[in-house]
Amino acid sequence: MRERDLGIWREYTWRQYLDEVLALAAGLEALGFTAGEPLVIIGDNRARLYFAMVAAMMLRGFASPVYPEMPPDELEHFSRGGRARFAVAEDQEQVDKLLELRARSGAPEHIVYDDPRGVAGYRAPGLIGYEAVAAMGRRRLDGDPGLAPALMARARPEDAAVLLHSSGTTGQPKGILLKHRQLIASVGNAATAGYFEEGEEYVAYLPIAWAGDFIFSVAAAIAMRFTVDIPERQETVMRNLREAAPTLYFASARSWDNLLTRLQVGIAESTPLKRRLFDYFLELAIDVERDRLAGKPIGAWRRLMRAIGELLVYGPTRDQLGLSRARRAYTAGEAIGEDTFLFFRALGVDLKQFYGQTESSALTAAQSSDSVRLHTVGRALPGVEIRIDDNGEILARGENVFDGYVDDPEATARTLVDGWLHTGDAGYLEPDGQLVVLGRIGDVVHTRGGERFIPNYIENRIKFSQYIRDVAVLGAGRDFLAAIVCIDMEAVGHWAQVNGVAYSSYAELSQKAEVYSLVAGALRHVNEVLPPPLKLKRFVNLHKEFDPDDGEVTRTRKLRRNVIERHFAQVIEALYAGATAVEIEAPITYATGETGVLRRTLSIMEVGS
Amino acid sequence: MFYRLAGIRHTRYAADRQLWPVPVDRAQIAALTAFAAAAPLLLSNLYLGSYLLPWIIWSTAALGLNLLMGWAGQIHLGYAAVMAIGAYSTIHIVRAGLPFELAIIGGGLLSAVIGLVFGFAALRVKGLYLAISTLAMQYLVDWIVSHVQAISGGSQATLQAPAFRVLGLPVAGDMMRYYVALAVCLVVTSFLLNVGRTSFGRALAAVREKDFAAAIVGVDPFYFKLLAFWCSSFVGGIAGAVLAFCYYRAVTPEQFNLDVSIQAVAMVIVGGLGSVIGSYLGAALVLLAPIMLNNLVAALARAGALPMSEEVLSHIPLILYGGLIVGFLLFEPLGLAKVYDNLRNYFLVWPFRHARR
Amino acid sequence: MLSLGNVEVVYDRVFLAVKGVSIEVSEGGMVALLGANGAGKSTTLKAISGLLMPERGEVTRGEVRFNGRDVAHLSPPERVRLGIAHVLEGRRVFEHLTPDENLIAATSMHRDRRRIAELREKVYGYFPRLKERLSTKAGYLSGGEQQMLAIGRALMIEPKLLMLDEPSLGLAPYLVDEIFAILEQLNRDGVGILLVEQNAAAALDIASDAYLIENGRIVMSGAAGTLKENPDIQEFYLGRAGRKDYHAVKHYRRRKRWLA
Amino acid sequence: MRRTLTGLALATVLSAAALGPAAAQDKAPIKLGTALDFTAVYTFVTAEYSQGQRDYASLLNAKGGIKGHSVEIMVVDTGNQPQRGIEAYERFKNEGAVLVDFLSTPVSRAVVPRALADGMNVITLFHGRSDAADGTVFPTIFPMTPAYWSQATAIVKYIDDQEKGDLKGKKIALVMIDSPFGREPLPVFEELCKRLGYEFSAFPYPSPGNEQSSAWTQLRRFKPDWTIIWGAGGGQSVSVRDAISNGIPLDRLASVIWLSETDANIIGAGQTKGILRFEGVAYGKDLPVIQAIEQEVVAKGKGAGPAEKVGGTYYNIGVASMALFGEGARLALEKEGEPLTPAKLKKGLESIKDFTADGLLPPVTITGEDHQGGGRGRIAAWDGSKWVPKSAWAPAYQDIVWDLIHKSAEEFKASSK
Repeated sequence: MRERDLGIWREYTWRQYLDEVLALAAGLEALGFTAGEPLVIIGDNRARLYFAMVAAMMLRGFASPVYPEMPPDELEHFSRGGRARFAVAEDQEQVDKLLELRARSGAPEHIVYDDPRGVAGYRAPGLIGYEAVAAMGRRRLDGDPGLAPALMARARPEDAAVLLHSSGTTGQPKGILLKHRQLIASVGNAATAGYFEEGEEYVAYLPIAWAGDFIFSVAAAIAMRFTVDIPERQETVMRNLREAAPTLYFASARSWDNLLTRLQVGIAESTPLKRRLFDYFLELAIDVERDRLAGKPIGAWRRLMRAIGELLVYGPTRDQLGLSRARRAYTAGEAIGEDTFLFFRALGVDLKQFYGQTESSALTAAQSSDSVRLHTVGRALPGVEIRIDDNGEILARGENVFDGYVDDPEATARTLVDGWLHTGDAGYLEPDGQLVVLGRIGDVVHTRGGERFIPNYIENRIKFSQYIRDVAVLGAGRDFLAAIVCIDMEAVGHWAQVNGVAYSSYAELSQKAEVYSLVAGALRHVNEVLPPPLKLKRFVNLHKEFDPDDGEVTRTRKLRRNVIERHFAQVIEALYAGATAVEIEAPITYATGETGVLRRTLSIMEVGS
Repeated sequence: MFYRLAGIRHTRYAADRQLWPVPVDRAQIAALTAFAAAAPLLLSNLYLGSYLLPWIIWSTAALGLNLLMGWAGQIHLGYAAVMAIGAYSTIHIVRAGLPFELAIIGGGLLSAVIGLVFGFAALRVKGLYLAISTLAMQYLVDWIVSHVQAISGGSQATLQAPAFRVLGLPVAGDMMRYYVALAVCLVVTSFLLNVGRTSFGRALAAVREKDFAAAIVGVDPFYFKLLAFWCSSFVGGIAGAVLAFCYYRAVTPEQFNLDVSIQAVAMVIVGGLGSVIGSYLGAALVLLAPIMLNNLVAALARAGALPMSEEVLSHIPLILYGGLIVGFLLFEPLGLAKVYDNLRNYFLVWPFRHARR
Repeated sequence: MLSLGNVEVVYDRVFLAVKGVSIEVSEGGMVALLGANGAGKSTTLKAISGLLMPERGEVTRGEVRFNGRDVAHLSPPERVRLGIAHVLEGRRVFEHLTPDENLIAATSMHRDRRRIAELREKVYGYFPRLKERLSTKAGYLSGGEQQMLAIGRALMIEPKLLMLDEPSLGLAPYLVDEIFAILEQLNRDGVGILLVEQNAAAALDIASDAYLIENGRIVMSGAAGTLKENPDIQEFYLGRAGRKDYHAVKHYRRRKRWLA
Repeated sequence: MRRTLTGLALATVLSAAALGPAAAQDKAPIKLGTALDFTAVYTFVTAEYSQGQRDYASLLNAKGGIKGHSVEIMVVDTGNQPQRGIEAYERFKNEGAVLVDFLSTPVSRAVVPRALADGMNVITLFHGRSDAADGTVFPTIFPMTPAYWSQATAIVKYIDDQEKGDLKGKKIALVMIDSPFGREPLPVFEELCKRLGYEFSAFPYPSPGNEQSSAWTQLRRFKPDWTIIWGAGGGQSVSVRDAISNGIPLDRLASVIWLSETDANIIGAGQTKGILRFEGVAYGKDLPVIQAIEQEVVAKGKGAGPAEKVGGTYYNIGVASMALFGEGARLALEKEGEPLTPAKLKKGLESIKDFTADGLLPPVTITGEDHQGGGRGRIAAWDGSKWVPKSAWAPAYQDIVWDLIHKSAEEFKASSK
């Protein structure tokens, strides 16, 4: 494991890793941590937080990772209603939050902090530095030679390993407790199918509370002996990614989209020669890739040009992104845009999708290198069974499926029937066993005219435009479809610059008439493929992006429609009332956690044709 | 396009300061070194003896001067005199019977000592005054060399470089001379490459940027300026000796006159202050461009493209050469090293335009 | 009066310093440009005054208009003649000249000696302290006096727009007050002011509008009062003046969203 | 009459070249390399010198070359920089040159060690190392004409003749540039001083010679009977001007070879009447060879430079250099056979005997020991429009010169060990 700290990569060998974990485990035990207990872990990706996760498991407890930017209210829910006695915090900010939580609920009793800056002077009971705990543990280990092997032998396959949470698009996130057995099965299935190899290099930058990060950075990393590189800070991920040059790279569909947008903006402002070369060779590569996926033959000339492009464009670009060594690149979580997918594959990144839920330890089905098809997510992994029930819902069964939601037998009963996990996704299986995912079952809605549609599907199409970062499609029970659009600051900003549109902030830029036309164009493009009753008619550009702090999206950036409908009720009314502008008062949460209300006038525009 | 930076990371701060973290740069250096080592096999004697050999020797000299001008921020208009001291004293020491290896060190030391004496006198003053003081050194050494026959070699004022051996091998023929010069050049180059990474180099930079600010952080500017003079003169002396033994094989005062000093300064400025690669590029431009332009114009003239008299014809390269230098400096005031750097940056950020923040 | 449209500045051909910066200063307006170290504030000012060249910078995109005229391709002296005065960061007075000589040095474009005398008197009117130190070498003046001299020197060219780069840097609070009071006075007398400051509280007090620049991009703009009320601005730039003591400075890693 | 004269001249030239027109052009050309300084220090002489060389080569080629071989002169500018001279030298060597010429003391000096090692013939007419006259130590260096030491003795000989062989008590002053070139004749004057009993004093002026007034003021106090000026290029006219203003009679002022009609005209052709100089090659157009060039080359528009320069001092020196080379090459081909190599050319040059190029040169005889060609020269005076010989071609005090040559050559030999 390598952690980038103050400009250099600090390395931990497996031996040091073990020592750290043992020391921490011994220390935590001395503090009273017992089997079956949760250890709340809050912060960014840091080596010590990972050590803490493993230490909890070693003591037969389980880790409960939490998003670092989560406000105390949500935190309370994530720490099992405030019943977790132990917590590990990254820094002062998180410590403060936990102390606030404790003032409210009495727990956690013990707060272990990693970064002592600002915290060292605190006199709260039960607050203790990571180093102090580890030192305590080391003393114990030194005093008792049998302790280390005993600790190592303690954990059982049936023990809970980690408490993760569903994303909670519709309500409170539900707690999902995964056991060692399930995690190992999941990783093992993927390994058998060739998705991981031993000794991969992986960059741990996803939020630690997301199943994806846990599976890759901890479960697979330990099982398959990955080298895990931890970036310095969230802001430096891209740069650190390039330094680390992982062999295995996993990112959400949105991240790939963002990466593509950044690339496109970067190329758009590059020198004409570089730009032309890039455009020419990329178009070529996308053509080649498309034909290859469709099984068409690739001629010698195109092969040659592809090789030249590799030298001139693809190789250097992958290098700039830090993906030059990435033998395996994955995306999951939601459907990735076809353009984005093709683009990166054309660039020579062997990007593949997999499909899974936290409930199934993240890995259910996956594309394999030899049979990547654009609209499927691949076949079921070995050891996993998939079938489609009569409602068109995807069901999955296997060793990797969890045993039920925490403290929610009702939901468990709905989700787990005879060992089959009801994913809540609609889909079908192709004749060759490839799974096609259509969207959330519950997402299928109808217009007033009875026209059936899946907002998420249309939204994904709209988001192919580099200018649109987020969009919410409305229309359930209405006469027509409308959209609330969040522009992409970087791409639209660059576009504005090139086209001489002056602006000085996101809010101002979003309301420019030129930007409205730009967005309308993007929407019209999508309208071309939509049936007439489902064509988008009107839209509004929002003055800000959807933000998890404001509750409009989940921490994994999935839309929370009910929140959006509540926050922007005035906007939605205006959209359907035919107004050309709307004055809104939207609630807002500042970085400090303070809330306020913003008053703004937003224009509304017809998409037109 | 050529630069692949992914996967370059450092696990220790020391590693962060390594010379060439980028694999392409390392490969480039390795290729150049390999080429330099194999040059006698690859190049005809003409190119080896009349281009490559003087180029590496002058690069060595330019590096020495650059240490003083680029790193320590001092000016020196008498660098040819320093080289002359090294050349003459080495020849005299070899004639006295000492081995070449010792003699060249002796020549370097003598240059360094005399350079230091002038440094002492000169460093009481700064900037333009320093330029004039070093100019005085040039005139003084010129005068002494050409008037003291014991130094300059009798009434013909020409001193043959005696036959010599290095490490027991007789140095005869272009190839051996080339290797001797190359070895010296490599040693000096690696010294200068590492200067920037040492406390010495940082002290010099501090003195260059603001000498009183340097004093405030405990760097004695006077001491470090002198040290810079000392080192620079030592390198200059050695380069002078190599020039005399390996290239001219005979020394006359004209080989080290003021013109030569100016040429050395031009090499450093055109190449780029404080840059190792700049010293090489500067030496190449100042030394080789006139020759190449000359040959180019001569070739054109032979092909009948330039119907004019020999006298006019021979001035065309001069005009081109002047234009070239002015052009380069207008285009890139920080010298050829910066041109190289720009080019490198262009490819470093490929296919983008800007470096990522 | 001054309008920057999508200005992009690149240093050394590859280092992008500011991108898409648009700023408006109205006739006689007082605008503050806020931002952290290295955000691109000084670069923006230099793009306006034309001082990028010596630092190998270049305006690669966008336009700089002054009174409707594109000045992006004019030399710094030409821009000064149009009435753009730039007071550099760190008080670059001519140390070996007296304050008086410093002022006169800025009048090379004037032919009219009487006018020069008038201007000088006017400057001394704003800065009576300078008159007291008339014959001392400028290098021996105190930091505050040097700053005043630097502003006074800029005033000698009768600017329509006065740009100041961190005038409060390293000065005692009472001197900052004094200088800011003079700036307000100048503004009332009709000089447009573009003020770059880290001392956001002081700047927002006297400015009518403000822009916030971060990582080379404008992230927020609006009336100074509105910005001052914004909790994010308070958190990151105003330090919650008065609410927290220094013992409570938090080591938080905060995402900045700049909602306005 | 005139017609017969030119006819005769042509005949001699042609016989010297010993050619048959039919045999021309089908044999490999003989290549020479001249790397000259057109742009820096030697600009005063180079253009005319090179013009003379190339015009003579054109003449040879027009008449069928040397035993059927055409002559090709490669011309390159060195800017008086040794490294460029070395580059040119190596290039010439690669191109197969049999002889090279630099007309520059520093460049020649830098190339000499290489040329000796390579066995390449270098001609150094009227300049370069005086001790190179010793063909045993400098086997491939060919001054072929009186070098500086012989020029010094020739001038003193003329003075001695004018003073009827009695120089006792007479004062001779030397005003010279303070450089190795200027100091080179000092041992000769001092040695002759001992023999002839005159009083001698030297007055150096600093290089490059634009400012000499202090030397001349001191010289006036010395009250010399004869004054010798030793410089080159721009410094020469300054010397003459200062001499005039210090009241030195010009018919008692003698110069080293580098004083030409150009210098006289700069100061004023009339004002400089009477001034003396050493001459190793005849001046003017009234020479058969020059006539032949006028007819066969210049008149046919093949001249290498402005026609008015033909017959000038330095032009004729250029012609003389090629005439000597042509004679040497002819002898080499006759005696040693084809093809012409540097080594054969060396032998050919060393076989030149009493060659005058029809009055252009004093009789030149070069041997394996004597590369100076006998050291004959004469003194000429400027009459306001041309140089008029004042003495006959003759060697002077060659014993002294050769003592010095041997001594210096020994030093050289020792030094390269």
